[in-house]
Amino acid sequence: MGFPAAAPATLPRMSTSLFTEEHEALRAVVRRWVEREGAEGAPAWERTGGWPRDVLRTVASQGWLSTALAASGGGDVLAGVAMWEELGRLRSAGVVQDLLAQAHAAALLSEAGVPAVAQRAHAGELLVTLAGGALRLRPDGDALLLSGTAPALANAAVADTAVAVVPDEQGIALAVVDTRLPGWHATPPASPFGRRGGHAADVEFRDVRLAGGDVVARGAEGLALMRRRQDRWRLDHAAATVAAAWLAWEDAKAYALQREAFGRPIATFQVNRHALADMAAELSALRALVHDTARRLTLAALESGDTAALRLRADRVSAAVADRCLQLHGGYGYTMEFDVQRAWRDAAHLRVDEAGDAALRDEIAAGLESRMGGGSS
Amino acid sequence: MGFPAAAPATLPRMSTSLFTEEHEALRAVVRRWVEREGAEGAPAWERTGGWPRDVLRTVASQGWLSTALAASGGGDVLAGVAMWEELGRLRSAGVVQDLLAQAHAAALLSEAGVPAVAQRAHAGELLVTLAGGALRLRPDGDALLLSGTAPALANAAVADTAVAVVPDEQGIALAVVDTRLPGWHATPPASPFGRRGGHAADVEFRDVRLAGGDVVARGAEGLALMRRRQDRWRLDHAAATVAAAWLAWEDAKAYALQREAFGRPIATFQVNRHALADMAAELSALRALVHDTARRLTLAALESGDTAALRLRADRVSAAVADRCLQLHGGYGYTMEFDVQRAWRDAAHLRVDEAGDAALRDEIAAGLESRMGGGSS
Amino acid sequence: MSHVIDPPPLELDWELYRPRHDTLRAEVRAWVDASIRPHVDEWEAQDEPGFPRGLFADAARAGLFGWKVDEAFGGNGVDFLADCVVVEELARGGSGGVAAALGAHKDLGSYYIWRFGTDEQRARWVPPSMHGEIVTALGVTEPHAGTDVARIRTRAVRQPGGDWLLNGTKTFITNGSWADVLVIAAQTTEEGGHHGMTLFVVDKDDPGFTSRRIDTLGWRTSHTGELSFADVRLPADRLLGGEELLHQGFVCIMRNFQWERISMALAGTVAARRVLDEGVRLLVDRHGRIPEGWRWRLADLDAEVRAVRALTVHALRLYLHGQDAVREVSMAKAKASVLSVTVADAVLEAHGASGVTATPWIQRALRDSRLNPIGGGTTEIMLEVVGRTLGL
Amino acid sequence: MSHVIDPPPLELDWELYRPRHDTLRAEVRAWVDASIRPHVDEWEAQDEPGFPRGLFADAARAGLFGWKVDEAFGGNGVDFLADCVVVEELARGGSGGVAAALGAHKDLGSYYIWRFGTDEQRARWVPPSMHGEIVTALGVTEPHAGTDVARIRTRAVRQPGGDWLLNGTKTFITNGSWADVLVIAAQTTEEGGHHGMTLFVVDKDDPGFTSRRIDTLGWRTSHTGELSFADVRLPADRLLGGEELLHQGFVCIMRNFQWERISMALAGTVAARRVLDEGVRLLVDRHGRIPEGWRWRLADLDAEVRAVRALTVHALRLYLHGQDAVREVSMAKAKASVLSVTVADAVLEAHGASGVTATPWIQRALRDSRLNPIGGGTTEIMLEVVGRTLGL
Repeated sequence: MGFPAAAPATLPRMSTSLFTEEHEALRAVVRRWVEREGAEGAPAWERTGGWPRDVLRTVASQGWLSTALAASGGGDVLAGVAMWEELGRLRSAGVVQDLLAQAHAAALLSEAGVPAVAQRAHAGELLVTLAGGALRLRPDGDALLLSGTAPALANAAVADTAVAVVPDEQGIALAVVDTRLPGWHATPPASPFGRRGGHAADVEFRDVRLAGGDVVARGAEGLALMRRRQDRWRLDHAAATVAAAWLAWEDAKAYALQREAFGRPIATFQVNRHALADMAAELSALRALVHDTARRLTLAALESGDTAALRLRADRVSAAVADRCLQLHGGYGYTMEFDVQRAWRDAAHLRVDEAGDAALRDEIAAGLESRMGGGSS
Repeated sequence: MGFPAAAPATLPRMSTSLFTEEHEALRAVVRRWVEREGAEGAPAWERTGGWPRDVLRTVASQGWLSTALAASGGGDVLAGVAMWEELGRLRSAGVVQDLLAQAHAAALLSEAGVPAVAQRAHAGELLVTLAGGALRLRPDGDALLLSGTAPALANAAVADTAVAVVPDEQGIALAVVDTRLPGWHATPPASPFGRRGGHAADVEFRDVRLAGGDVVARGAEGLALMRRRQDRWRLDHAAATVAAAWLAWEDAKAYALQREAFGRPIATFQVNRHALADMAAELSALRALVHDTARRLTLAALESGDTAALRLRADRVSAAVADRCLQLHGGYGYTMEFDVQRAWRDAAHLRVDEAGDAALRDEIAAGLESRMGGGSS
Repeated sequence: MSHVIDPPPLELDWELYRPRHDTLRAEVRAWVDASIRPHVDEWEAQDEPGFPRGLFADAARAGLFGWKVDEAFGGNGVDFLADCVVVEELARGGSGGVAAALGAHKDLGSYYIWRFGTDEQRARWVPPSMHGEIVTALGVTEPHAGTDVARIRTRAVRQPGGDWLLNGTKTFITNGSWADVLVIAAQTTEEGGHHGMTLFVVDKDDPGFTSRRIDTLGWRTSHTGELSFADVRLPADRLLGGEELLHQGFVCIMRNFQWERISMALAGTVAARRVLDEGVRLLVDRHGRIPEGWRWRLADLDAEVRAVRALTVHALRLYLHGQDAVREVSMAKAKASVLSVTVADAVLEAHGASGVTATPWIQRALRDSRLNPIGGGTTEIMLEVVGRTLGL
Repeated sequence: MSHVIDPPPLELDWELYRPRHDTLRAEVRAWVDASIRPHVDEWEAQDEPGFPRGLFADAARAGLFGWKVDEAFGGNGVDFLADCVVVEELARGGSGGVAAALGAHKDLGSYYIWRFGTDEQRARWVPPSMHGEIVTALGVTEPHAGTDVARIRTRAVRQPGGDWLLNGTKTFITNGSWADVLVIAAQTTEEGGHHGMTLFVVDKDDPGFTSRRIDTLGWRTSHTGELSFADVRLPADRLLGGEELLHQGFVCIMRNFQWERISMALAGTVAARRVLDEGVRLLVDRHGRIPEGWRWRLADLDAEVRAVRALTVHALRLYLHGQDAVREVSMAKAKASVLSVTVADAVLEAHGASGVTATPWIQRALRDSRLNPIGGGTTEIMLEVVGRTLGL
């Protein structure tokens, strides 16, 4: 039982000039699909073993995953933002995070020059996980052995293919791994706080035997690919996360307008009114930053720290908003029957997830230092 | 022009059992004096070159400074707390911080076995500053040369005597310095943010020549004296600081009850009501912590980190309260004609003053680590 | 209200706890460590989360229930500070669900009967409650009346012959879906509101009474229930406190609020301290010391926990002295509740990815504590109460 | 209101500033760096803080004033983005007092005459304003009516013969105590309120007009004035906008609010960014890098400054597009104002003891920014406005 939103489930238009009509048309299509799947479907996936494979096929068949490609490969940063702003409303960070990983892993495969695998990933035929962690590759005769662990990888529990991200001398090696190979071990989380509808897992590679051709990028090239990909991924992540927080806000507002205490709607109490107004301001600011970052990404004008700051603030503000929205629901916010509990768990989960605020903050601080012409990095 | 407080200027009684009737009688005497001096006098000292010497003589003649002594020397922790809770209402951190320094420097002199000097300090005949900083003592024939700098010392601009706190091999040496000696240089702050009615100064010792007998404590004994003194000082500081914040709160409450906007007192707007309630809760908590810490100090039951945590929170909460109180005053809070601007400047000043939050936090964290049986210190 | 039991004011020293309380604390802690702590993960991981019903009897044998009740009625003799010890040690036990279930039984259901019931009612229901033979609950909150107690719609209408006919719905009732005996608030006048509310005792087997369990974010082992009363017929002796307390239900509820809120503040500060300590332990274990960024954050939290704890003990002291403590209790409840969430949230974050995927205890600490700023009067309501006592 | 000038909506690209604005920015920055920045400490340290009155003419020559006014009236031709550049560079200049004084002249006093005045009034007062020959101010706020504009009590009563007699008091009027020409809001009907307010032009030499300077926490070089009008007789041609705008004063004030608030948000975000950068520079200079605890704190602030800046530019964009931007402008004003204080507070703390005893610029940054959440509509009022636009 989700509390029905009183307002139409649309994000406000942010400007007349950043998105084209094609972008808005895409947004509308995605929105219709999300309204069908999101309202009823996605929350149920938490209780049914995770999102079903046909979700991936639908998303892929629309070509949506390809927005994550570089412009030269037919991708579109702004289309991606518009799309993730709608997919973020699926009411399930589990599926959203998995789809984000799929889109960006597929794009990475394209850029690393593995068109055949990439195409199947874009088509939704292969489910891909991107495996960053404490990994190493060592030669074994003609072959290579991949070993190490990588925690909390999206899609990993049921992935067909992994792209292993392995530090090498000059940068990063990327290796394509078939998960049917011996030595691949994926363990779903014993106790997931949020992302419950997803297929994340901890992965261990126990001397997985690869051929030299499975390594599709190396060194500085691999590092550059990963860095560019990380910027895009963080942008899309922020677009989706902020959209999820807006949805929680819309729900809370609708609830506060109809729930009465002491004879009047609780939305009319000034403290609640200001809380809703303040959250709207925070989310509007974040969304403006998402769009600004997107624009600068298209112009290749990003600076160090930009996407780290975006992700840090997106995750933290979203978590704070979800928490305040839960409070606005009173006792009902504490039941599993309302959506806000999931928004709260998902947002808290994302905040402490793989990225890690400490690492993000360090990246931002290094950016500040370098702007001021000093610093350690 | 201070806005007249509507409520009687009394702190609420915290319990029936911690303070004795003697303590309460002392509190009442101090309160009467503060109400005479504080309402009109103290704020004016900001514009008249700082608090006048007869303030010290009055305070000293009442024996109030002696509360800071150890119990064995006739001091009384709880009397000190009761007294500083009233002196904190002097509406001028400048004089309050100077008097705190005087009381604790005098007590330190007593404990270091310099009764003659200590007695004159307790009597208000000598104004004393306690000089901690980057100092060193080196022998020069039979004499000792004191050199180095010590920033932002209470009383230093007009002090008669300094107690220099100098690291030595086994701990700390304490040296009594007559400020008429050659080599003593005190520079009042060029631009004081708060504490404007006080006599703080940066001090430089340029090879001040001391006799061996001027060094009144050394090594582990000096360190132990300083540590014990620091706990007492922080406690009294917190008592005074929290009291100043309560006074700012009382002023803001009185203002909010009479100031109207949109046809009703601004105190009746829920956001303001909750802000005042929340501040009252924060200050009540702090005051309870002051009393709890005082009690444990009398029982010699303090643990590492206790007074650091008290001071950290007292300074931070007081600054936050002063800021919110200023906001409640609207445009009038921004004029120099209302007391809240001084409370705001003083509180911000104390927060970043000599103690330094970073050092306090580190002391607290070390305490946490040692409780958990690990850590670096 | 001659038979109503109000806690007597105590002449206390500044130090509240006595050596006997330290002894009790050690005993309760040992019981909690043996009987609750090792099982909680498993109890929560079940499809239908919950703890064995026999735990009520175990807890009774361990002496957890009787500290506000005379020995003649199965209690341990009245000692509110001993009750505080139990509250604190249950909070330290790391399961909000178990603490809530045992607490709702000892502080609400059975305690209402003890405090407001007639001697006959006490004799009938208090001893088995004290022995953990029956499970009790209190039903006040309704779907459309949370903090706003006066607006409940459940009604009891006196029938010819003296029986009452009870109709209505209750929700968020701890123990509600498996209690044997429930104290239920109902309107008993046409006008309703503050002056027309009465408390009744309902037996789970009374015809017309049904309940369902509500699935909740935290407190997952407690049986939070939605209750329905459809023409439940109650004999006259189910009117709690008898005719003397007819229409006095609101006053009774308000009288008990302070203790409930003190309990929540005590529990909140103890939980916050424990979670913070565990966070320190985790970081020291991992890194040898608290890493830099966390040093600042945890130092700030430590200072705040100290202050809020001092406020809570202060409120308790005033209350036990028999002084008006509404302001301080409401302050402590507000501050301790939010702080318990803040601390759990920070320590979850300190765990990093393993916190949100593989560390049930810290997840539970956060989920359980999240009820604190909602239950027993939201933080917003607490600030309203504080504001009122300040003349705002 | 045929002669009233409303800013025309612009068809803009996503990028707002054009190369010509970059050129202007460099020029204004150079002027600020030469004519303001080196002198501010000294200007503030005087017994009677203030800057030389000649700065208005200097600023005029540097082209700061004319960007919302036609060239025929001494302006530079209307270019709101150029005006934004001026606002931002003044904010970057590190003196809230100077920025406020120049701003109140260019955005309030003279701009009201330009925007709402008759051609005759424009011709009389706008060119000398643009040339910095006269100093202007706007007087709306009164001791008992701050944000609550409709409740002002200053009254103007039409006399036989057509003159007006003005009586009342204004306070917190930037430039008020040394302005030559002041636009003053007064009630002109018995009922007062929204529909009975009119704007008048007052000359400092009008008999019955007096002013005193108010000493303020920050903005110390601006001449903040309290104004008194005792039977000040105004000829009919002092009615701003003529008979057409009689009783329309409230609407005029509301029309100009959005631009005022956008300016404050632009200034607040620019000041926050600059102060944050200086804080980083300080720490890097002292320690070679940002020390650990500060890394977290400044990273969080950096991310917040980015977000609030993006919101502010978004609000500006909507406004310049001619769209309804009340919500976004109010959000930006609220967030940027508080953030500017938060950042200055943190960077003051980063300085340690020398910050509070010997570093005027950071002290000024904090004192000056502290007005932002109060002036131009408090943060509380901004949230009220936002709430209203959200249907709350």
